[in-house]
Amino acid sequence: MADSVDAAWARAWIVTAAEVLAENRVALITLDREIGDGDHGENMDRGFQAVLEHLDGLADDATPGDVLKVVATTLISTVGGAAGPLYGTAFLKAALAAGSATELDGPALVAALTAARDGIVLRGKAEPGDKTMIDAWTPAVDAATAAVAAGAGVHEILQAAASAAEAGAAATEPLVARKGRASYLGDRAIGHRDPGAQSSALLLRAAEAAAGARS
Amino acid sequence: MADSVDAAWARAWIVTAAEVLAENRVALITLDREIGDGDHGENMDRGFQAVLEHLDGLADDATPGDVLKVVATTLISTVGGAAGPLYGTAFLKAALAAGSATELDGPALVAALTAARDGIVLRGKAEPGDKTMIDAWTPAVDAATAAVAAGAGVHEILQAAASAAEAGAAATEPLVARKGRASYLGDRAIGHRDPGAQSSALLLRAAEAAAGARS
Amino acid sequence: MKKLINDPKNVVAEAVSGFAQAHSDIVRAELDPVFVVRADAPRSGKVGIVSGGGSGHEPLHAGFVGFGMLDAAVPGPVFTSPTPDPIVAATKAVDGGAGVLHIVKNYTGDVLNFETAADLAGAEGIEVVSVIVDDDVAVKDSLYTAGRRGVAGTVLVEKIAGAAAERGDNLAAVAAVAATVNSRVRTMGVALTPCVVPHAGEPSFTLADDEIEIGIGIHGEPGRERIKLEPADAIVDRLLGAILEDMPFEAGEEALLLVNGMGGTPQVELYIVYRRAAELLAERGVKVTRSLVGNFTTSLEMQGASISVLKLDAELTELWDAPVQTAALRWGR
Amino acid sequence: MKKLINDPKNVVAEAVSGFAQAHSDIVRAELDPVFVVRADAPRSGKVGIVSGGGSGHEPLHAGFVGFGMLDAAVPGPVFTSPTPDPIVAATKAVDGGAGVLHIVKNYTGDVLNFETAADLAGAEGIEVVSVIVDDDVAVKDSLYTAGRRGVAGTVLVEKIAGAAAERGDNLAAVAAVAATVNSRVRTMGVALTPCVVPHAGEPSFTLADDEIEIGIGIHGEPGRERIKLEPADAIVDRLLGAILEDMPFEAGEEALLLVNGMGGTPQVELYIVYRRAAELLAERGVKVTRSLVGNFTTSLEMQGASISVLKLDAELTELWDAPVQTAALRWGR
Ligand SMILES: Nc1ncnc2c1ncn2[C@@H]1O[C@H](COP(=O)(O)OP(=O)(O)O)[C@@H](O)[C@H]1O
Ligand SMILES: Nc1ncnc2c1ncn2[C@@H]1O[C@H](COP(=O)(O)OP(=O)(O)O)[C@@H](O)[C@H]1O
Ligand SMILES: [Mg+2]
Ligand SMILES: [Mg+2]
Ligand SMILES: [Mg+2]
Ligand SMILES: [Mg+2]
Repeated sequence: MADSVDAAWARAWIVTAAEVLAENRVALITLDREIGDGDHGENMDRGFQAVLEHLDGLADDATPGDVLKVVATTLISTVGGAAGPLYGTAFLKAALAAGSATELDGPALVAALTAARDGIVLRGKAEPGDKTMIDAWTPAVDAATAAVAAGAGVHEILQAAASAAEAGAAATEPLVARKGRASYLGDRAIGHRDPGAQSSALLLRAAEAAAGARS
Repeated sequence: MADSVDAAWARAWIVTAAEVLAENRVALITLDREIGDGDHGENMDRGFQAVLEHLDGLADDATPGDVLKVVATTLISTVGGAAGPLYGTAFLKAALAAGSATELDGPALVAALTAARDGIVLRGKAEPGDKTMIDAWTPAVDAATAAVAAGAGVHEILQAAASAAEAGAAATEPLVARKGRASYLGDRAIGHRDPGAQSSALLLRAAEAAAGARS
Repeated sequence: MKKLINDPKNVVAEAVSGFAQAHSDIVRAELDPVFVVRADAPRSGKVGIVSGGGSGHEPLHAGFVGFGMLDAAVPGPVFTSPTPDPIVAATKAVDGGAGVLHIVKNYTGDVLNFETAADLAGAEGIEVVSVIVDDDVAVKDSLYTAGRRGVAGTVLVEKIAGAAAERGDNLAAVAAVAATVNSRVRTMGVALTPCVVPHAGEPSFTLADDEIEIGIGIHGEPGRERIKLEPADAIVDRLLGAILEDMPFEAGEEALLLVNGMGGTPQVELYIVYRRAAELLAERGVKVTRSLVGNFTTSLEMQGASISVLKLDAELTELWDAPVQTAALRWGR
Repeated sequence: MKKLINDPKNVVAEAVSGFAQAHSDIVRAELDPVFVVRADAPRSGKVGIVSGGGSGHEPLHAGFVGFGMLDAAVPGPVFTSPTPDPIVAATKAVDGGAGVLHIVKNYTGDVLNFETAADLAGAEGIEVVSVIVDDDVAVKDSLYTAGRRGVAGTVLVEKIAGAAAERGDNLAAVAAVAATVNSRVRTMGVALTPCVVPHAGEPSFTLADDEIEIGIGIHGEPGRERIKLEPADAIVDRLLGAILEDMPFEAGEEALLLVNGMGGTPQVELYIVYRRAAELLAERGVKVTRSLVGNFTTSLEMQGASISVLKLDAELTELWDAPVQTAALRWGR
């Protein structure tokens, strides 16, 4: 078994993500209504439906980086809000990290995930514990880094990342927010999960599922 | 027993009426909310509270006609809406009918009630069955006329008038309205009592009570 | 009931006093009895125009006092016509010797109280003419009702009559213009939610979550017909259908289209209504040459809207375009 | 959810198209990507001004496009910042060679999307300067938050910067005026009821019958503090107290007082709020020389209001008084 992910995986990831986000549209809206403005599910669903259309336009020999770049530009031009530029930058940086490789092995995959996380920090200036999507991404990147160091394969790496992201999203619940709209709430944000951390966990679980389906 | 009503009765009537209307403020608002605009109880209460203040200013030797005239001008200048000019005209015409007499016997009392009803018709052009205050006043005047013809005294006359007005108000319930706001409702006014007919019945019952207390 | 008010009894007095302070360049307020009058009243030689009615329909009428529109407005208690006294006082305050026009919405209370006031002002030597506005096509058969109600079309009557008075028309001419506008404007409204009168404290009626009232008036009174919620375009088709049935247009005729919010309707919804109404009029060959969209004749916080169509001609268009400077309508100065 | 809409997905597109038709003398709309632009754009040699943000705050921003104010407005989906594409397109459409000012409310999404758009427009050779508006004193400690929000004070920034651009100031000067206004205006709001975002279909939060939210933003997000309903005067004292604590006045200083409705508030209530606010400012020795009362920066059908105070000087007053001709604000022409 080739221990790498390729363009087919990238496409499968995005198709799965679009499905999962459509299913979770209302759940994400509800989370965002509680501590934000109630549009996160709508924004993500609109964005990924648009990505699906643009994927069709990609050449057959598109690389994983090409796929990620289309995702980036489409999200930037269709999501809006805070999440649009943040996820857009994340996918753009991941695409740049992936470069023109046709396959990404474990280290390359972890480098792409790390670049994505760093892109979000670059734009949004959030730190871990600020109750944002970073609280899903940073544990995910840490877990992926540890997994690759332990010699794990790509599916295992993505499994570790997704599980860490899910735990990270759940761990935002007791936090007070210091970035984004929830920060206006002070203590009243306590007890609510951050919608962006939750959508990040869903995205990373979709990445894992796409790799699992292939292997 | 002098079979007539005097200025003391007129004052007692108005004081009682003010009390009764204050007690029925919410009930009249509710009736008016159902088929009108929900202000009738407020309007009547505001008007009669103002009348109470103006009564104090009357000379000790004021006639029943003087009392009714003060009621008329105060209602005109404080009630507003449809009921203000209609009740104002009613009391004004009654005052004119009472003239400068210090006492009103049975026939004079009936003449005053008739003048009041005619005043309302003159201004509002309503016919019996139009679902307005006329549906309380016309049976009241008819009953009073019959009572005086049968030789009844003033208390009995007012008793007959009040009971007929109450029956008349109740009888507005099945009607479709042809005057006032309730007329916009068409069939949807059916099943609701006309607020103005109800306040008219309350007013006439107060007149009876004021006469009863004296005799 | 949740409202930004103090004592419900003081709602009108406090609002009028705030209004007069906020717009002291245009109006001043008298508080006993309550009315709002142009800061420069009376204007010698100009026909004065007075309107009024229950409060709760703001900006109607006080928001339309100023150059080129009303000379005074008489606000009654919420949803209750004012008594004759303040109407007489306002009439005197604006009389510049050329007589005074009363613009009265067709409600029994308004008609009776303005009637008495006109008599009293007449007795004091002021010539008063009254024009009754009854633009609401929701009231179908005026033989068996108090007649059609005066609703949002009143704003158009006040603007155009105001322009005629401002250019120096005499009382008969100003009244004639007002009557012409009234004869050429039709309105029909819809409510999505009721409103709460401060002194009543409870909603004027109740509507289920999927119900709307077609043919609503402006006093929180129930409408003519209760139906299930429909898409905006279908509702507009109903409202405009009733208007055009009552006042047919020939292809090429010109119209002013007014989409009026009832007070609690987001502006996006008013423009969605406008869009469909304009589309439908275009389909019928009607040329919409003037437009007005916003909250002009409201029912407190009611959600809903009304559509008014005024059949224009060159004269009415010119008067519509004439400068106006009021708190709620302003252009040309 | 009861709204006068068709498909929730088309709310913004339909409303923008209705808006542009109703005000075709002032604006035109582009629909792909969506933005609203002055009918006479670009104006050669004039600094262009673009603002935008999520929809649902109407008349902000499209209602302020026109002579003496904005050159273009970019409405995103309801309560969601627009993406960079339409911002870039609007920026190009208004560039008359003198550069373009972006007026951006301080929300993460608005800031990030306008940032990207400014970069992209800059790459195409258009000089863009951005001014961030953050007038909301409800957000207390900006060290631990995304910073103060841009709320109703935005209208004042747009009007005054627009006047500076209209008189021919260069880009740096127009940006400096905008920044000055932002530094001198403070706002604080209250909500009595939540609002319902069309695509969400449910209220943004719930309030008991006797509860209000103090320090509300304009996106249906909960406020800072939930308290029991109080009389209007007491609420005004809270709101204005927070403003004056943050921006003290010396006796004799002049102010513009803006009472802004959140969309579903009856006008009488806004004037009751105005009355008390003006009274309190007078007690503090502040001279209210300019006023604005109405729905200018809304949250759909939310009931509530915000108070803004702008510390005026001769220069700002002159720019405020300069002619403006937009759908929602108009005087002097
Ligand atoms: N500065 C930031 N850094 C990282 N993530 C952020 C930041 N601000 C907001 N977010 C994320 O964005 C999410 C909200 O996205 P969304 O609801 O789509 O946008 P908006 O807040 O503009 O409505 C939050 O839940 C949070 O995870
Ligand atoms: N034309 C009329 N003739 C007689 N009574 C009328 C007429 N119009 C209305 N009324 C009476 O007035 C009552 C309503 O009074 P009120 O609620 O105070 O005034 P408004 O209808 O102006 O709100 C109705 O219930 C009816 O009895
Ligand atoms: Mg959001
Ligand atoms: Mg009534
Ligand atoms: Mg009434
Ligand atoms: Mg948003």
